[in-house]
Amino acid sequence: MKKLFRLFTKKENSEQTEHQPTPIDTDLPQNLTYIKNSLGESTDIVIRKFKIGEKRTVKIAVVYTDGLVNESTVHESLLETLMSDVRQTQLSKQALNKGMYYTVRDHVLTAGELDELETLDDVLLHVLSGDTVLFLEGETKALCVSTRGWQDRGVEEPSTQAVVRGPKDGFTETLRTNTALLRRKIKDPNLWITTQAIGTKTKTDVAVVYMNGIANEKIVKEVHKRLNQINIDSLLDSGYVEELIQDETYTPFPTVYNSERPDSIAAGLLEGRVAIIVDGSPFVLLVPALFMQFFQSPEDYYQRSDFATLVRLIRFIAFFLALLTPSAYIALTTYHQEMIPTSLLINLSSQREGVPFPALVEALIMEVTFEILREAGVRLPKAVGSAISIVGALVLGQAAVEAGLVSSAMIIVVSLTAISSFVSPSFNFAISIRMLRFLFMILAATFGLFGILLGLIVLALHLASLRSFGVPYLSPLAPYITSDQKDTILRFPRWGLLTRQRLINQKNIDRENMHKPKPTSRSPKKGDSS
Amino acid sequence: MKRRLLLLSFTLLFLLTSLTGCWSKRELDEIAIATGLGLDKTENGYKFTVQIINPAEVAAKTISTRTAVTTYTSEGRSLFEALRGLTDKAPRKVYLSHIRKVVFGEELARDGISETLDFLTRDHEFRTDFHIAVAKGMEAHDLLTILTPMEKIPANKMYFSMQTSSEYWAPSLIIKIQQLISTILEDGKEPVISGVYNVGDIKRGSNLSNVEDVGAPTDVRVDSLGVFKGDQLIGWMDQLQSTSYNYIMGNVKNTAEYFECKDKEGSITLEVMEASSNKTVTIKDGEPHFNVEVSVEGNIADVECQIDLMKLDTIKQLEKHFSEQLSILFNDTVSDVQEDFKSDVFGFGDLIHRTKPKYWRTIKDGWEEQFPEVEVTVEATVKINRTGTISNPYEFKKEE
Amino acid sequence: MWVILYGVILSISWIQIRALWKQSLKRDSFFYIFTMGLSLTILILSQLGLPIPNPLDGISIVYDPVHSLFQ
Amino acid sequence: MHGKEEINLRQFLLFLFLFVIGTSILLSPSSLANIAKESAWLSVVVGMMIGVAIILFYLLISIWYPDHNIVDLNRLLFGKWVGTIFTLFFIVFALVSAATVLWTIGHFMVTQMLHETPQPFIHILFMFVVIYGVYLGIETIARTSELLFPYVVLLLTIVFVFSIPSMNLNKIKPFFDIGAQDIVKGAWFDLSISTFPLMVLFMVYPKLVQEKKSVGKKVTIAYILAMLTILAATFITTTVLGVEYTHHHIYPTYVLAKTLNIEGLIQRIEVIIAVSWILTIFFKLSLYFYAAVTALSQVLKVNSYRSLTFPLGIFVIVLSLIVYPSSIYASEWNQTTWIYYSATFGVLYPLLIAIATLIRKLFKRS
Repeated sequence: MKKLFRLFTKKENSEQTEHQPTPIDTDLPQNLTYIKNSLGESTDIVIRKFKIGEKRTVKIAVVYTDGLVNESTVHESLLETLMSDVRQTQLSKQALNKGMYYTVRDHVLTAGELDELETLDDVLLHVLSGDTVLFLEGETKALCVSTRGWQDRGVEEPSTQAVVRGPKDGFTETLRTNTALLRRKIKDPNLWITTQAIGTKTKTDVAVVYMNGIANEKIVKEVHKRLNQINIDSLLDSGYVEELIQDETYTPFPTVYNSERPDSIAAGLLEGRVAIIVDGSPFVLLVPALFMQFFQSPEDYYQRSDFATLVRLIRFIAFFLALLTPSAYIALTTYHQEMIPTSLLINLSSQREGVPFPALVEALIMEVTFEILREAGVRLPKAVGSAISIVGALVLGQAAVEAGLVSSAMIIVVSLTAISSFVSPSFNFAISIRMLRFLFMILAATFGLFGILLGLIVLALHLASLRSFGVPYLSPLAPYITSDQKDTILRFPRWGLLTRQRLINQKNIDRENMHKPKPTSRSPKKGDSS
Repeated sequence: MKRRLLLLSFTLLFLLTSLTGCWSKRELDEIAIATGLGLDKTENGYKFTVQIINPAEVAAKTISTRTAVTTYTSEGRSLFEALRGLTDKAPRKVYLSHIRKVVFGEELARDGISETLDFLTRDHEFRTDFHIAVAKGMEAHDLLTILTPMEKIPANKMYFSMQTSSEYWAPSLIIKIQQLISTILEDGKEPVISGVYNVGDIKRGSNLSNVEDVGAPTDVRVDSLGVFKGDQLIGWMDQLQSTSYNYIMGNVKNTAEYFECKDKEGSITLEVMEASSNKTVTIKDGEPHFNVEVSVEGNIADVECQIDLMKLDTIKQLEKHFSEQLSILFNDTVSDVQEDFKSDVFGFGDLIHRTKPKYWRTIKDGWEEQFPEVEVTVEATVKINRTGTISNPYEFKKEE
Repeated sequence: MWVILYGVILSISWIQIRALWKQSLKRDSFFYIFTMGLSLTILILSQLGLPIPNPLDGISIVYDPVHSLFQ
Repeated sequence: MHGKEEINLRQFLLFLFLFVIGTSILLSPSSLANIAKESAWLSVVVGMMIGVAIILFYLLISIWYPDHNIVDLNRLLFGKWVGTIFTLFFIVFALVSAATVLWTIGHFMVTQMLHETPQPFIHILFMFVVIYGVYLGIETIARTSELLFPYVVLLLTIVFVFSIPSMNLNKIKPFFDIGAQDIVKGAWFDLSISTFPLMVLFMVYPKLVQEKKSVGKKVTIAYILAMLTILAATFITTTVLGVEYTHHHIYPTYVLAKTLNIEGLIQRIEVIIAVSWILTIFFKLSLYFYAAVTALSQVLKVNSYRSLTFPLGIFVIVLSLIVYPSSIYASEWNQTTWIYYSATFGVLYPLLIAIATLIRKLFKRS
């Protein structure tokens, strides 16, 4: 980590020396030439020159990027106003006396967001972000009008983390849409959003969102600190940010949570977590992320609490199944046959008659085959993908058994593992289980259950050593916090969930303070007393 | 730095384990699962017989002409030597954790089994859940070669029939190794081991044709108990004695008890549902007196003589009659054991040890001689709970 | 097998010592090398089948009188 | 990156529990059945009563010196030279204990589960895990103990509960037949394995016990619960297996789990005992090792104890390979030397500290 930071600081220094901002020149053509040259005369840059004023004496140029701007805004509220409306209106002399620049700035432009720019580098940045920039002859400042408006995907149902019950909207690639989605859920002045641009080349907007007063200030500061330390040329997805700000690089476990679902992020914000939205990525990050969080789906809170608890338990079972089934099979069949009931052992051993590989190799073959199929299923076009993977699995599985390459019990083991690994509501968590599975298989093949157990101890030690933005990864299990158990493995009814997690926010613990509404009581006396 | 170091060390460790490990590994197709073990005495050591499963045959869905089990025999000066001697006969390493049945040949049992018990508990592959039996009047080797119908694995057949009969039939008894060893080790207690013997021709029994017959002419029976003194077999109890033994020891769970009708022709059979025994010892004039109370509860299962079951009086009479009959049987058994075997299989000495430790210390050394002379009274009480689904027996007219 | 183990031990030690050296913790690295050298020497000696004095025997000698006192 | 490491009282109590049941749960029943025969369980009860007094004594010392761990304490009370020698003795004690514990786990694995695997490699693998844990720090180990503790309890409960049907109280009759001398002997043996080494725990983390007012009560309860677990193990093994059979086995609790068979449903579950035992022993070994490493690093005045973890870990492996030539040597040594050796540190040394403290106070007054 330290080394990583050192790397960044070095870069920053070298960057600063070579960069000197160019001021805007009074000469309009020179400015335009500079812009043209800087952008290599790119064809999507539109430069429109014309003259305005009563006598058409003032030269003016409008620069914008085709495709990034909202054409109608540019035409209606910029070009039209400047070219025709200004002439028709009678402006007071006082206004005109100040100079054309101020007239345009204060009286003419009807756009909502207006900026003044002083350097050509800023101009370039704004033009490339979708703003429209106005140059006036003889001025050292340029006016920048926000005309951003491009084709985007629109709010759709998220493709990951699907739920049966619950909101179906998902984040999109546009930062503003995403913040708006959050604002729509939390209409509170304490929802604070700060934005900064990261990436020397991509200049990607990164927004840090948190609930002021609920989020732990230390964590907010830490997030800002880590974001400021990022110095990278490009930031194409929130995955970049995740990798750059996570506490621990060498761990298979995600210490940053990501979600496509505004409801899930909003819930996290209300718990006191900090969200990081990266422009261009529908996956919003949430920190601190704890181990238990990856077993929780937003749907848990929309279903009845007893059912949600059951489902969480099933996810736990699936976690262990996905992690340990192949290794336990290997350990039991090659080391601890005394633990298998006799009749089962006879069945297993009759299946293994004639299988040429040791159990480990057999398991590895099948697991790797499955991983290949899975990867192929993701990459193939949707129409063929599912068909090919199903056929591949069936044919390969069936044929492999019939050809005597693997035993049929192994097929069951592999399929059980595969299915279990998809139960986790979080995709990136499932990946870590899949990786660890292979290590456990090797351990099982060398030391049997002893190896598996030692592997589990190492895993537990590793998990216990992790922290996510200062919060121990395994909390509230270790360190154990009794009051937080209500929403960890169990999901208490909503009336039991009136406090926030201890370690994430230390100050503002109580969520709400109210009594459970009771059905109108039949005997008025009782009702009065409560 | 720290991270990278740990990462490296664990990669290397994995490398280490994967390159070098697998010492204790046994693939399933490299082991021969043994289910039965027979131990016999030979002139200069032991004969070691294992019954090995042929998994493909046991799990097979089609009928084949090969047997589901195979037996291998080897001889050696010690049991472990004999076991290792098997390796040049059996194609795979014999795996002993799934043994269901260990059978001692009668000759070996008479000579003493303690040396074999050491091997059976010292070797880590043996578990403790197998049944122990003595092949009555034959070699264990012969017994293990008999093929049985229904259950493809003969050792399993013995295991399961013993399991069921110990629950539903008084004479049989399950003995496990831990029980056996504790009994031999502890003072004032001698073990019994159930006997296994064959009916029908042994030669025929080892042929597949035996199980192709509906009646399976050769089969294995499990209903008798061998009496031990120390670790040596000294004799066999017959079926009645075995039953009484189990009653006195409180081993009976559920059985059938046959009684002659009093004053009338025919019989009544009692389905015993619960039986318990309570042993007490009193010391009079420095001599121990044992009193055993056996209480039996049951239902009437089968009435073959004409009595009026609907009268409370009849039931009471029956209870009294049964109690007397059983008491006589039990007392006879105890005195028979005292006379014939002189072996304290009932654990009377142990009873003194547990309840009167000080007195025990004084008689401990002479207990063996004292046992045949001690006074034992067994008292049985029978209680009838129900009379089955019909009340009085049908009065069918019998054609003379 | 043992060769691989030595390889693992030595490579881990190499990384750790280098790290300590870089942080200029000379005292640490000296004791590191010392204890590791000691451990490895004993390990190699015991591998070669040389009789290593068992510390427990030494402790036993000290406590034997105590034991006989209580007996 | 790592400041002063601290663990909370709950974690300390877990350590105490795991430390007490660590080796004893599998080893004690056998030796106790040998020493105290039918009254083995009584020995544990007696041991528990003495043990409560002993740990309260440890607690008292750590309340006297909340900011001093064993190295500081030695230096403070006995001066630089004598103190350092005492500390070195302590380090040797911790290292030897760690090595014997490691040997025990290796021997158990080799005799019961991995028959053909060379024992050194089991030591190496296990010790590498311990080194990793100690390297990550005591906080991490504490959190891990919180994570794994429920499993230890669950697994032990399963074995104990399912053994109840096969218990036969007659097997531990006659009660009180054995002389008081043998019961005390058994109690002493039990204490030497479970309680005296606890001194290590109290001496390394004296700070913890300051945390709350009811600390004495909590520590006592945790200790009694741990001893009750050992009592349960001893009681159940002797009542199920019988005294003779118990003492003829090296690991009777494992044999107990082997004999379990509930209607064919729950059977072949001895691995449960192995798992819970390996887990508890992992913590016991880690704590011994941590104590040794931190004490040594303090004596040598090195920058961080982490730099010594790996070489000292290798040293423990080497030591574990030579400490016990055989299991007979082990049980012999445990019964003739260890009981005095651990008592030296568990009883004599705390007494010495108490006396030194009193003398100091007297001097200060005058």
